[in-house]
This record gives sequence, structure tokens and C-alpha cells, in this order.
Amino acid sequence: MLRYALRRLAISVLVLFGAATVVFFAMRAVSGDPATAVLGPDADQSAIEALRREYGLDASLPVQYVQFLRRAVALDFGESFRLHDAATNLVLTHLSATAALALTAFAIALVLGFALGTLAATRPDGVVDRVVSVLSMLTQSLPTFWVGIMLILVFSRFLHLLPSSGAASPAAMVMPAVTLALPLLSVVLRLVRSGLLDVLHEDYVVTARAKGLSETRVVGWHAMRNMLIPVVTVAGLEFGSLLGGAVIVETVFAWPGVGRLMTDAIAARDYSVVQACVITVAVIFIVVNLLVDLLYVRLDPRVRESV
Amino acid sequence: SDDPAGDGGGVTTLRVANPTPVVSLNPFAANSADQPTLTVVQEVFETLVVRQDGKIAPKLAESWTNPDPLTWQFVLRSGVTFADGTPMTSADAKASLRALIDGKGPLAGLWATVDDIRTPDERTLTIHTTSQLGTVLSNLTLLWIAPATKIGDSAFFDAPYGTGPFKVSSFTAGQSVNLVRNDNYRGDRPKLTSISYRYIPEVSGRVTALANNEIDVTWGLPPDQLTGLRDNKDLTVRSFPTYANYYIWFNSSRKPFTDARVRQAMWHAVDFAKISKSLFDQAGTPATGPLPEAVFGAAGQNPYTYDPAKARQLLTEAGYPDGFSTTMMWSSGCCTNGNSFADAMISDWAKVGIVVKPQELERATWLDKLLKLDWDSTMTTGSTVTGDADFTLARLYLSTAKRNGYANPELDRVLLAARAELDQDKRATLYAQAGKIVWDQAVGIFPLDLNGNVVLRGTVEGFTPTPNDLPDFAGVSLR
Amino acid sequence: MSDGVPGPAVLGAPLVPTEGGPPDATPTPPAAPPRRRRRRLRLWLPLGVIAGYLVAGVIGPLIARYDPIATSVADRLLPPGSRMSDGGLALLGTDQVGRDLLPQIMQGARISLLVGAATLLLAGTVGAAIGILCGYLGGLVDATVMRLADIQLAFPSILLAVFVAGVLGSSVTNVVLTLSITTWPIFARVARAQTMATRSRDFANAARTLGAGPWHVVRHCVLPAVASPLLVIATVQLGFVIVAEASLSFLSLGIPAGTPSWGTTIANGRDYLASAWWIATLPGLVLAVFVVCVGVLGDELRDRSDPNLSTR
Amino acid sequence: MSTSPTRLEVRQLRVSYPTHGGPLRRSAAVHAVERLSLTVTTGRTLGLVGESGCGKSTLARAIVGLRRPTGGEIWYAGERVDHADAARRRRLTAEIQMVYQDPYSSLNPRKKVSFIVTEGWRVHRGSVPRDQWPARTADLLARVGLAAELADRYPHQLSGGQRQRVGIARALAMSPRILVCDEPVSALDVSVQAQTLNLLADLRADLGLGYLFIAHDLSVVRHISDDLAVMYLGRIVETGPAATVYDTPAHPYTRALISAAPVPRPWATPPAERILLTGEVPSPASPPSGCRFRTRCRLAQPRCAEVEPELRTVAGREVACHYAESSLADTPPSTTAVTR
Amino acid sequence: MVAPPHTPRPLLTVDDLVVSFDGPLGAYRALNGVSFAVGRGETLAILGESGSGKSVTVRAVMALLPRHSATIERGTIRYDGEEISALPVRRTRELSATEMAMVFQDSLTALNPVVRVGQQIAELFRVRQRTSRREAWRRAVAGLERVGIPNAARRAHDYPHQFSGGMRQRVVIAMALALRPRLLIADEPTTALDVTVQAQIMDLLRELREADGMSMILITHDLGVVADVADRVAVMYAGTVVESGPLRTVYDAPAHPYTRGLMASIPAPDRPGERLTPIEGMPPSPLATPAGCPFHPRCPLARSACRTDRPTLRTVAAGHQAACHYAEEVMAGVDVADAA
Ligand SMILES: Nc1ncnc2c1ncn2[C@@H]1O[C@H](COP(=O)(O)OP(=O)(O)OP(=O)(O)O)[C@@H](O)[C@H]1O
Ligand SMILES: Nc1ncnc2c1ncn2[C@@H]1O[C@H](COP(=O)(O)OP(=O)(O)OP(=O)(O)O)[C@@H](O)[C@H]1O
Ligand SMILES: [Mg+2]
Ligand SMILES: [Mg+2]
Ligand code: NI
Repeated sequence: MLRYALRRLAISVLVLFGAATVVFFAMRAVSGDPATAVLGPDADQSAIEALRREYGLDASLPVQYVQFLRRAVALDFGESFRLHDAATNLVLTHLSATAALALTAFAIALVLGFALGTLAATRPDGVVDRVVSVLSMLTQSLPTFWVGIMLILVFSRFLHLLPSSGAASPAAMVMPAVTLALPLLSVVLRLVRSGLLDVLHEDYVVTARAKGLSETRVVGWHAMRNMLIPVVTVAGLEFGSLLGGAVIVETVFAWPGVGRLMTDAIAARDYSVVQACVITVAVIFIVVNLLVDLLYVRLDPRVRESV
Repeated sequence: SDDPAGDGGGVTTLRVANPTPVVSLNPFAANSADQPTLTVVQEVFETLVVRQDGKIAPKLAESWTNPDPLTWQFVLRSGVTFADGTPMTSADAKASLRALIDGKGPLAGLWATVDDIRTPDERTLTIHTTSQLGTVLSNLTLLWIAPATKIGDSAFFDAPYGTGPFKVSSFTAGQSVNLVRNDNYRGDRPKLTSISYRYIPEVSGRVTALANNEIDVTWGLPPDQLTGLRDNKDLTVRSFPTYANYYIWFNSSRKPFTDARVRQAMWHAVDFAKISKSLFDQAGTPATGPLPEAVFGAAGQNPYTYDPAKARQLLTEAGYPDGFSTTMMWSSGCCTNGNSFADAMISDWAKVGIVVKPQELERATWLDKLLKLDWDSTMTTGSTVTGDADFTLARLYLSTAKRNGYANPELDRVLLAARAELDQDKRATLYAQAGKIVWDQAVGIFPLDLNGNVVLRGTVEGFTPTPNDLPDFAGVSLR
Repeated sequence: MSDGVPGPAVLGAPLVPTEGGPPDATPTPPAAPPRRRRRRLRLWLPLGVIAGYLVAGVIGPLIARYDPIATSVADRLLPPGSRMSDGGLALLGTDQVGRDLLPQIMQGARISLLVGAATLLLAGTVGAAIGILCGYLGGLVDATVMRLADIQLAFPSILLAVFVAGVLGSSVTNVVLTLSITTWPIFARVARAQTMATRSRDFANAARTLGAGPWHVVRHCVLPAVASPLLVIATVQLGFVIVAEASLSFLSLGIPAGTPSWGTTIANGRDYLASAWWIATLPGLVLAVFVVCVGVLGDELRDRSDPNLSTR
Repeated sequence: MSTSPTRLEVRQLRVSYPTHGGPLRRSAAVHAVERLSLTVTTGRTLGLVGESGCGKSTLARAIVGLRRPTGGEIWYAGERVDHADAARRRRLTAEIQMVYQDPYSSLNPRKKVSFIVTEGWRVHRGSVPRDQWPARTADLLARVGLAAELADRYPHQLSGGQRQRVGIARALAMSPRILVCDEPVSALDVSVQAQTLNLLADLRADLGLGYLFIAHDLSVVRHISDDLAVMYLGRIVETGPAATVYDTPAHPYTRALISAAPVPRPWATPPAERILLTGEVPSPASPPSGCRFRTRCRLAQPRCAEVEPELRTVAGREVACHYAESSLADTPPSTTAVTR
Repeated sequence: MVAPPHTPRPLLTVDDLVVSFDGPLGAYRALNGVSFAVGRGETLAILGESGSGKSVTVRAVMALLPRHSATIERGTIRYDGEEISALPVRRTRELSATEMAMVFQDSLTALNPVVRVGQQIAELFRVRQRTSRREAWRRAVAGLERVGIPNAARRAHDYPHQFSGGMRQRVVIAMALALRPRLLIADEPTTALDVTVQAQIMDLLRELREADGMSMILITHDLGVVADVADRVAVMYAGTVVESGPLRTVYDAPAHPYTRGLMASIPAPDRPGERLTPIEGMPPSPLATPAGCPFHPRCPLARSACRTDRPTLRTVAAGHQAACHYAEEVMAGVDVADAA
């Protein structure tokens, strides 16, 4: 178990290093100069050079790279050119907003996904099943921004039920969380449904029925425990991408999250912030997947043996 | 907590939604010409002089003289204090100007010829230039006076204060700014106790927030949104002329735009009257010159008519009887209704055989190409923030600026002469001349002067729009 | 052993119907025909709709010619069913520069379907090739490439889009590239898992005992087995890709201006949702219907590709 | 058509699987086959029985080259063939073929019968000219008793017995001399099993094939084998002429195995003593010391834990038991009815 | 083997059971009129080849058919005089485990892989008998001990995969017997096991059955196993019972040609190498059962009546029933040649 965790950790470090390297060189390969992006077209040459010097952009690329890695190890990603604050700081403050949103969305998606998926699976080809499956495809087939704007129009503009944007009150969380949850919901739902269907025709489910257990117990306990295993894996992957992928929802709902921070930083060629964001998101992605793997091991005694 | 409660109205906060994020409150550095920064900064800091109804008027400076053409001497108002109670002196003014010049921001270039700043006494400031500088006064409308002791401290700009009616209580870069009333303000005490600005990127979000009474004010809405809002009885829509205009530049150093006839043909080929009427409604007025009418030094020029036949003829003369293919770039989100406008123009150009490929670029990429002159034509909007023709014409059209590939010694001469002229009337004439060259040579197309719009809830009173399109809420009250 | 294990979709919780049926019941159970018809419908309905889209995308623009650069600002924001100034009927209304939406959506179908198909083709082939390689070889190659896939997944796709747009400019090809880069790991994973499951199956061993080399085994044993799950994944991804293209357009990183796709049309209309809802909603609907059809088709294909199900 | 018999010899073969051990354990190897020797001769059948997991399939795989042995040698027709290079291996595939246990998973579900049967010719390009394929396929199918039109079917359209015949036809297409049959009838019903056994017997008679016939059903093995080998935990514990081993088993394990096999008509045969084994089957990853069977053996003595018995000749067969003689003597009279 | 006293009222009666499945390729009948009875304390073996409907029959009895695809078209199932096929599923389930219990073929898949085995048994006491957690666990351990799991108290904490195949099957049996059912249904309980382990399990079942006076339905295709434990035999073919009767009668004087064919297919241990006589042809596809007698295409005795009239199960001798128009001839041993 320990060795397994250690090996996973080593691989994770490798992945992180890869992500860091890619983002470093990618940012520098993209056209657009951070100095002019920050200072605008009218900045004079000396100002541009001063800025470059200040942020160490005048050094050669390999030197910058080594410097970047050295500081990154100490969680120092440098200062934002644009927002004049430590990138680490910026990312952490924005991350909390995104995390709140993502966790809520995740909870919504999981709760609804499990409930609906189970309903659909216990009566395959029934009315619920068909409604749910079309609904899940529909939610996946509408662009997030369209859904978000529609929600704003309906629930804020016309029904005056919810605040349209911002992160001021818990009520403000509802629409962005729902918007973010929808595509995820359909993933969870499909996964739960098909996972449960697969499990439901396993022999041990028949055994459980033969034991005279109630259908609730058969599905909710015997089948569910086994179905969790594949769901957890995908859920982990999805949660990881939720953090980096919330840009659109954050934009539509003016949610001060890390997705928008990153997009704005990318637009301004704010290297340090982009790097900090990418690495943070990668770390979370890796940690979540590590946790998922460990959870997997907990859930499945067969795997527990083999690791 | 130290909010003065004995002031009748209690707490009144104006909730403002910015269409663009405020990333910095430092008016001396990189963001010194940024509209979002200036919008907030103007409530906190004051300038020596202001432009009122097109004329320069005193503010922190009581009067000024030119002892000689290279020297400007200002007498500062007495009894002015910063929000922390320390008196404002000429040392502060000097430090502020130094900061602006050393900050190397976009405005620093305006002061390139300053070689000496002196403070003979606490109330006197002298600015000495190496050559005559006719734009000193208008430049000063963007010199914010900050405490000299604080100006070098970057932490100061996280919650800056000045001599203005408000001071910053909190600031989160890129998201929100909160201002509270400056109780040491010498002038009329503002009726608002605080102002909160927050950034809402999506148009529908801002409009909904306004309609839902989540915010009191916003601006910069696309014209099509305004039509709907005008019908809303709870809201007031204010439209007004600004210093901003639309322009499409041609890269005059690149074929086929090296030929003025081609550039003119492009202009004649588009039915701007129709396009601006339907796309912009009250959001813009057809331009009369390369500068918006409200700008000092703007002058009416000979209009270009919509005349495809003439366009064809000009093309034939220039050697392109069948038209040609080219590209037009713009940065995404650069311009009000930009994509629609581009579509409409491209549609008209196609009718005379000019195939224009649209290139919507990310801003950083656009900027990169722009400065490298790696483009055929570009669409953008611009603002003459100082309200003075020099800011736009001398910054962009001097051949040394290398911004659009156009080089004309005659134009250079006129522009430099205008800058050196201290007599404002003479300057105006010279700018009219420069404007004529830019317009007639069709360095670019200037289809539209942009109107600003501010939408307020009916409860907001006393708002006066200004042409610099920096909505000022110092005089506003809430019902 | 391999007795009547039915396919996943058919089996559910057992229940003996209480009505039991009369003793003289007809030999053919009455439930059969509707179910079969429904199954046929589930294959042919989406196929029909998709074919309709293809036809509309290919032929539509030829009949109702759409010229992306022909704007008619006087006719802007007309609701569906309005007459335009040139006398034509704008069945689905017009957009913010007065272009008829119907031909625009048909033209958009071309681009969107093209982007979808090209992305799937690219990501599918590359992903499948890599997945098969990793699954077949295992070991170091596998570990390395799968870590690369992890990096890819941990890397925000927005940044990728900016990167591609910034380095290579924005074009349909580059959107396809961006989307392919984000999609390939999915195909690779599926192909890899299926390859690993197949490579040690007895029929693959049998081929080896006949003297077959890796190439033969991959071509005749692995590839056919990998194909059908990939096809199913592809249907799911097709929807995803087309929606993703719209999202890129929202961030101005998508299809370049002047080339109408469903995504660009929806993104352009987003500011008009309250006033001219049709601009973003109608193409959105068209997109949704398409994606749902592809999804239904994918489900159906999955059921059909299950050898257990098709046996009986 | 048979000339002088060809022999496939397995000498002291060892095949192991690496295990990943636990995180705190060292990774070890499972010796699924341990120092095992046997000989298959053309025209004869060697039956191999043993419990599930004792290494029968592993042995089969090693013989046909699917798994590399970790020790020992395999000889075919006087040539050493383990560790053969790829070209030799390919040549050998024409001589030694395999029939798999599961007729469902051993046929590629996405290929038609015609492809499956001709797959060997596709691999050995040029061995059979393409224009002869249809005729040869029809021949082969006829030989295994399948109608020619089945060539156009997919495996899932065939019954289990038909599938198994296709598997046999696939092996025969290579004109092998030796056929390794890994439980070819275990998955089939009695009547289909009978058909298949008949077919295998016919093929042996017609083509002079040699079989290594693996099964766990003793009555089947007894039916088809000339010689019998009994395997326990990777090793052969008893081997000899089928009649001798079956009728007078000498190893306690063989005895238990034979006594436990249910007899279809117990009333028609004299009642036999049933030897019930106790205890669990040890894991091949950690076999018991000394005699591998001792943990379940009635006759086990302290010596069995210390010295691993080697095969030795006792009463006409080879047996690996220290106490084979006493085991043999203890044989109930019913099974030793005829003292040969 | 003592024949059980034949009580007038059997414990379980299945009469003319017809079950159809609604599959993707259309509906078909898996059971086409199955009738049999199990007396109190009696062991009935159901024989038949793969796919003949054995499992469907017992699943129908236990109300375990897939609810969406299976329909009981007609027929009655009576347990202890009560018609349970008319009850709602929930009521039938109340009989499960306490009255009727089931042991499945594959113990690895029949046990929930992620739940400790002790818990899987204890669950029965907790949920069905509402005992305390601790009491349930105690009884579960006792149940494991009863089926001969060494070290039961400790092993109860293990997961199914940590047990060997034989042990797992014991766990499944312990689970089935936990609530002391009156009828045990064992669906191929030893097919997945080795002969030696199979013998252990069959012995165990016999012991437990005798101790509790339980009735049993044993499904298998192994004729030897049947001969070992059954009192009576039912033979299924293509979804119907074609013959049923006392064990030895059915074995020694079968009344149905299919049964006779089955018996003839078994390799006789005393005549190794002899040609076997399998039943010719293939079992019919459930999608296209032939008209008339379902066995007629393969039947050496088939005549024109067989092609048109479906024979029903009729009594041909005391306690012996067969579904063949010419059962008497078959019983008399008339051969193909004679019939022709
Ligand atoms: N790929 C493998 N990796 C690790 N161990 C294996 C592998 N294949 C088989 N084994 C182990 O090797 C031993 C022998 O397996 P093998 O399949 O040869 O047995 P067998 O006698 O054929 O059994 P069966 O009768 O069930 O087919 C078993 O303990 C098994 O667990
Ligand atoms: N859930 C199901 N859905 C559809 N068809 C089924 C289902 N279960 C069984 N069948 C079909 O019903 C028929 C009888 O199957 P059943 O499982 O009863 O056979 P069996 O006699 O038990 O065979 P085996 O010896 O292989 O277990 C088969 O044709 C089978 O394919
Ligand atoms: Mg095996
Ligand atoms: Mg069965
Ligand atoms: Ni079976």
C-alpha cells in the first residue's frame, strides 16, 4: 500500500514537472509580448525593457526555465505583471471561490445523478429512464454559456428569484453551480445508470434477491457498493477538469474564480499567474486522482490485495 | 465603523458595475490611461486643471502663467488637504509629475520635453521644457496629485487616497473596488457615503443586475441592449458624445494600401450612413473628421460619400480594376458591435470586388502584430483621453510613431508645429490642417464618433456625463 | 458456463408478472412487436435525422445560398417568419447584421459537422493508434505515454486553445487541432483497455500459435475488437466536440469570424437572448437535436455491438 | 500415412509467472510448472489430468510457444525448440498445434469461419496458394464434420460443438503432427462431447496425429488416452499406460481423484470406496515443502515434508511417492479386480 | 438409497410452465410447458443440456426472472399447496431463504465481491429475522462452521476472493441454509469445481439434507453426480421436461429417445477407446423450435406423427412419465433399425 502510494506520488511529480514544462514553453511560444500586453501600445521602449528586467524576462530562456523551476519548488511563482500581487496569492484567493463553486456543483451532480441514475436503472426502458436519458443528453448538448445566460434571464430577469451574478450571497451560488453541474450531472447519471445495469445482472445481485432481501436493500446496498467503483474513477477525473474548466460559468456569472483569473492572465500574457494556475490545477487534478485511486483501493478488496 | 452617522441620510452606497476590470489604482504607471482605472481614480485624486466644456479650468491650481515660452508656472490653491489631513503642497505636485514621467506609462510620452520641475515655494510649481510644449494644460488634466511621501510606495495604491471626495477602502484587482467618502474633503460633501464598483463581464449579467436592482449604474452597453432598456421605466439611459471614435487603419506601407486611391476607394465603397444608423442607433454619430467633435482641435472635413462607382473608378486608377484580396484584423471585444460592423463593411467591400478576410485576434496577439506592422488593415476604437488633438494625432500619425505605415513630412511638420504652439487658437488651426491630411489621404477610415452611454436606476440623481467617458459619481445622490 | 447471459440493457430487476397470462395464451407473446419496433426506431430515427443534417449541410447551402459576407443591416434582428427587404422570407429570422438564419444554420452545419468529423477522425486515429500501441506493448512505452495523457488531462484546455490560436492563428484546422488534442486521451484510454483485454484472449493466442506476428494480431484480433467501443465513444464525443467548438467561440478562440458554425452563431447571439432570442436559441436547438440523436444512436450501437445481444 | 513416429519431449520444464507480491513482500515467482517431463508421440495420446490451477494450461502454452519456459528443455523431432528464434518458431507452428478449451473465446468473434480456418495460411504466406483456399477450406470443414456453407458464418452463429470443430479445423489447416488439446471438451454437453471425442479419435487414426490431451474429467481422459499423466501443483505425480494408472493407481492423489469421479451408473459397478480429500489446495505460489501433496495425503509421514519424491518406476508406471508401494497395496479389491 | 415415502401432496409442483423472453431479436419461449413435482424430503435432479431451460425453471420458482424481459405466459407453481406464481414478487420473496433457498453455479460471482462473507450471511439474520448485529454475526460464524470452513470465526472477516473455489461454494451453501429452508435448489453447484472438491461438496449437501429432512432440486448436466444423490430425475430438452421418473428407471430404462441418446453418449469406463454414440444433429435454436416433438429432427425413431403432434408428458409406468409418442417402444429398447 505504502509503496503503491509512493510510486503514484513519484509518477505524479513527473506529471507535474511535465505540465510545468509545457506551460512554461507554451506561454513563451505564443505570440504576444507580456510587456506590451501589460503596458499597452504606447509604452516606450525603456519602459518595456524595465518591465522585462524587473520580471527577469531579459534572461535567456533556459535560465528563465531553471529559475522558474527552482522557485516553483518553493511555491513561488513570481509576481503578476498585471495585478501586481504574488501569483501564489492570487491563485489561492481565486481558488477558494472556484472550489466552493465546483464542490457545490459536484455535490449537486452526484446527488441528482445517483438518484436519477438509480431510478432509471431500476426501470430500464421505463418512462423515467427515457426522460432521464434524453434529459442527460440534452444537458450535455447545450453550450454552458447558453444555459447560464438562459438561467440568468429566466430566474433573475423574469422571475426575480436569484441574484444574477457575483459571489456575495449563498443564493448567488445557485445558478452558477447548477450550470456547472449540468454537464457533469449527465456524465454521472449515465455512469450510474449503466454501472448499475451492469451490476444488476451480476449473479450476486440475484443471490441477494434469492436471500429474500427487499429491492431497496438489493439495489441500494449490494449493487451500489459495486457500482461505486467505476463511478468514483470517472468522477475524480471530472472533478479535476471542473476546476480548470469553470471559465465559462465564471465569466457568465461574474464569479471571481481561478478559471477566469487564468483566462485573463493568458490574455495579458501574465506568465507567472498562468504558470501558477496551471500548476495548481494540475496539483489538484493529481491529488484528486490519487485520492480516487486510494478510495478505489478501499472500495474494492480485490484491488486492495494486489497493490 | 468610523462612518459619520450624524449625516441625515445614513449609509448610501452607489453600486456600480464595470464593463471592464479595474486591475490597478496607480494612475502614474502602466494603467495611467486605462478607462477603468481612471474612472475610480478621478473620485480619489484631483488634477491641477480640468477641462470643462472644452475649456481648461483651474482645479488644484488657481492660476498659471508662462514667464517664457519654455516655462509654465502654477500657483496652487491653498488650504487643500489630503484625506489623511496632511496639506497638499507643490512638492506633492512635483512628485506626482515625476512619478508619471518615471512610471513610463502611456502618458509619460506627453511629457517627453520636460527637463526641470521646481517648487520655489509651497504653492508654486514651475515646469520647464526643452522645447515649446503647447499641450501642457491638457496634459495636466490627467496628472493626479498624490501625496509625495506615499507615491513611491506601491502598497499605497492598494488603498490610495488623495484630495478628492472619496478614498479607497478596499480593492481587489480585477474584481472590485470600494470607495468611502473622504470626510476631509474641502468642497461640497458628497451625498453618497460610499461607492462600490464590481466587474461583471457578461452583458446580459450586467443588464439583468441593473433591471433587478442589484446595481445602480453601469455603462458601455452595446447599442442593441439600450433599445430595450429605454422602455424600462425604472431606468434612465443617458447617451452623450465622447472623445472616442471608431477607425479602420490601412497599413500604408503595404501594397495595395501604399496608394491613397485604394484607401479612398475602401471608404467610398461602404455605406457607413446606413450601417451606423442600423447598427449603432444612438450609440454613434457619423464622424466629421479623424477626431471626435468634442476633442479640442477637431475640425469638420469633406465627407466621403457612399459611392461604389467612384470606389471602382479609384481602384481602376490605382491598377486594381478587379479589386483585390486583403485582411482586416481586430482584437476580440475591442469595439462596440465590432464583429457586426466588420461583417457589414466586408459585405460592402465585396460588392466592389475587394475581398477582405476577417481576422479576429486575441488582444495580445493583435497588439503584437499591430506594433510589428504585420497587418493589412485593422479596426479599432480609440479615445483621445486628454481631450486634446495632440494626444491622438501626434501620438499616432507622426511618421516616427510607426503605427500605421503612413509617413508624410508635411503632416509631421504641422503636428510638431501644433505641439510647440502656445496659442491655443493657432494650435486648433494647425490640428484642423493635420486632420485634413489624415482624412483626405484616408490614412484610415473614420466612420463614427462614439457616443457614451450610462444606464442608471431611476433612484440615481444628479449624474452628469462627461465626454471623456469616465462616469463621475461625486455629485450623485440616491433617492 | 456461457449460458444465457443477456446483454446489459435488457436485464433489470427480476419480477414475475402477477397476471400470469391465461392458459390459452397465443404462442407469440404480445410484448414483442412494439419492442422490436422501438429498437428499430432507435436506430433509424437518429440515423434519419443525422442524414437529414448531412443533406441540409451539403445541399442546403446550394439551394438557399448563404453568403456569410452578404449583410443587410436594414433587416437585422427580424423575428422568425419575417419578410426581409429583398422580399425573401426569413423563416428562422435574421441575425444582428440581417443575415437570414436558416441558410446560416445550414452553412453552419457544414462547418460544425466538419469540425466534429475531422476532430473525431484525427483524435480517433491518433488516440486509437497510441492506445493500441500502449496496450499491446505495455511496460515503459505504456507508462510514458499514459503519463503524457495525464499531463494532457491536467492541462487546461483553454490554455491549449489560446496556445494553438496564438502560435498557429485561428482557423478551422486549428480548432480541429485543439479539440483533437483535448480528445485523444479518451480514445487512447478506451483503445488501450480494450487492447489489453483482447491481446491475451484465446483467439489472439490461437493466431500466435499459428505463427502470427504482432502486426497480424493487431490487425485481425485487436483492431476489430477496438473498433466498436471506439465507435460508441466517438458518438458521445461528437456531441461533446461540437458543443466544445461553441464554447471556444464564446471565448473568441473558436472558428474565425466570417465562417459561420453553429458555435459562432450561438455565441454571436448571446447578447440578444433577451431581445432576439432566436439567434442563439434556434442554432442551439438544432445543435441539441443533433447531439441527442447522435447520443441515441451511440447507445443503440453499443447495444448492437455487444456480441451477447446480437447472438440471440 | 504415418511414417516413423515423431516425438515431442518435455524435459525438466519449469514455467513461472512473476507475481507483484505485496507492497511489503518481495515479489516472487509462481512456478506454475515445476521440473516436468513428458513425451508425446505421433499416433498416440497422452492424457493429462489434474486439478484446476495445477498448471496444465501453462504447460500447454509453453509447448506451443505462447509462454517462454524459465527452465528445462523442449525437444521436437530431435531438435531443441524452446528459445527458438522467430523463424524457427513459425516453422514449428506448422508441426505443433493447439485446440483451446473455451470454444467461445478462442474464436475471433468478428471473423467468419472462412477467415479463421485460413488464418494460418494467411500468416504463412505462400504455404497454400490463395486459389486453393476455398477448396481446402471445404475439405477441412468436411473433415471435422461441418457443412461447407458454415464457412460464411460468424462464430456466434454456431453451436458450441460446431465452434470446437472450427477450432480443430483451424489447427488441422497447418497439417500438424502434434495436437495439444487443452480441455477441448470440458465446455461441451455430453452428447456434443461424444461427437468431438469421436472426431479426435478419427483424426488420430487417419492422420497419425499425436495428442497431448488435457482434461479434468477422468472418464473422458481414460476414454481417449493411451498413456496417462497425473499432475499436482505443477508436477507430474504419476504417469504410465492409461489402463495401469487408471485401474491400479499408485499415487494417493491419483487414487483420490479416481475414486471421487462420479460414476454414471453406480449400481452397475461394484461399490468403490470413496477417498475424500480434506484440506485446501495449497497455492502454487507457496507449495508445501517436500512432497507437494502431503498436506492432503492420508499416508503422509514426516519424511514427506523433508524429501521431495522423484518419479520412479513402480509396478509398470512412474510415480512420485515415497510410499507408492503401500499405497498400491492398500488399493481396495474392487479397482484391482483384474491383476495385470 | 432409500426411496422417500411418497406423500400425497408434494412440496413443490410446477405445472405447464411457459416462460418467454423478449430479446433484442424478438421474443422466444425459453420454457414451453414444464411440469414436475418435488416431494417432501425428496431430491429431484433436473438433467438436460446447456440452454434447455433448467435455470430458467428454477428462477421462475424463486421469482428471480428478469422482470423486464421475462414473462410467465402460463402455468402454475405451487409451494406447499399455495399457488406462488399468483403472488406478488414481494410475497414470494418472503418465502425465499426461509422456505426455499438457492445455491448458484458459480460461487465466485454469486458472492458480493466487496462484502465480507460473514456479513453476507449475517445479513440474512439481521434483515430477515431482525436479530442484533452481534447475534447475527455469531450465527453466521456458526453457519460457516457447519459447512466445514476451518477457522470460521476468523475467515468470516475475509472477502470472497480470499477463498478457494471449494470454500466459496461452502460459503454459498451456508448462506442458502442459514434460515433452514425446506427446499434447497442447487443450480449446478459443482460445475465450476474439481472432482475431488466436487465430491466433498456433494457429500456435504447429502449430509445436510439428511440432517434437516430438506427437499432438494439439483440441476446438473453431470449424469454421474445425478446418480450419486438424486431420488428422482427430470430430463429437459428444448424448454420442456421430456421425461421424469425414479433415478434407476430413467437411467436403465429410459422412455424418451433423448434420454436414451444421452445415456449412450457417456464414455463407458470399462470400454476405453470404443466409438461413442452421440445424438446426431444440434439442439434447436430457441428462436425456431421445430413443430411437433421438439426432438424429432434428431430422433432416430421419428415418424410423421412426431413432426406434427407435440407429445405431452404422460405416465408410462408408475411414477415414470415421458413426452414421447412411442415411449413404450423406447422403453422396450426398440432400435433405429427396428423402427425403420
Ligand atoms: N498469466 C498468469 N499470471 C500469473 N499467474 C498465472 C497466470 N496464468 C496462470 N497462473 C497461475 O498459474 C497456475 C497454473 O495455472 P494454469 O492455468 O496452468 O492451470 P490449469 O491447470 O490449466 O487450470 P484449469 O484447469 O483451471 O484450466 C495457477 O495457480 C494460476 O493462478
Ligand atoms: N435473462 C434472459 N434473457 C433472455 N434469454 C434468457 C435469459 N436467461 C435465459 N435465457 C434463455 O433461456 C434459455 C434457457 O436458459 P437456461 O439458463 O435455463 O439454460 P440451462 O438449462 O440452465 O443451461 P446451462 O446448463 O447452460 O446453465 C436459453 O436459450 C437462454 O438463452
Ligand atoms: Mg487450464
Ligand atoms: Mg443454467
Ligand atoms: Ni453451462
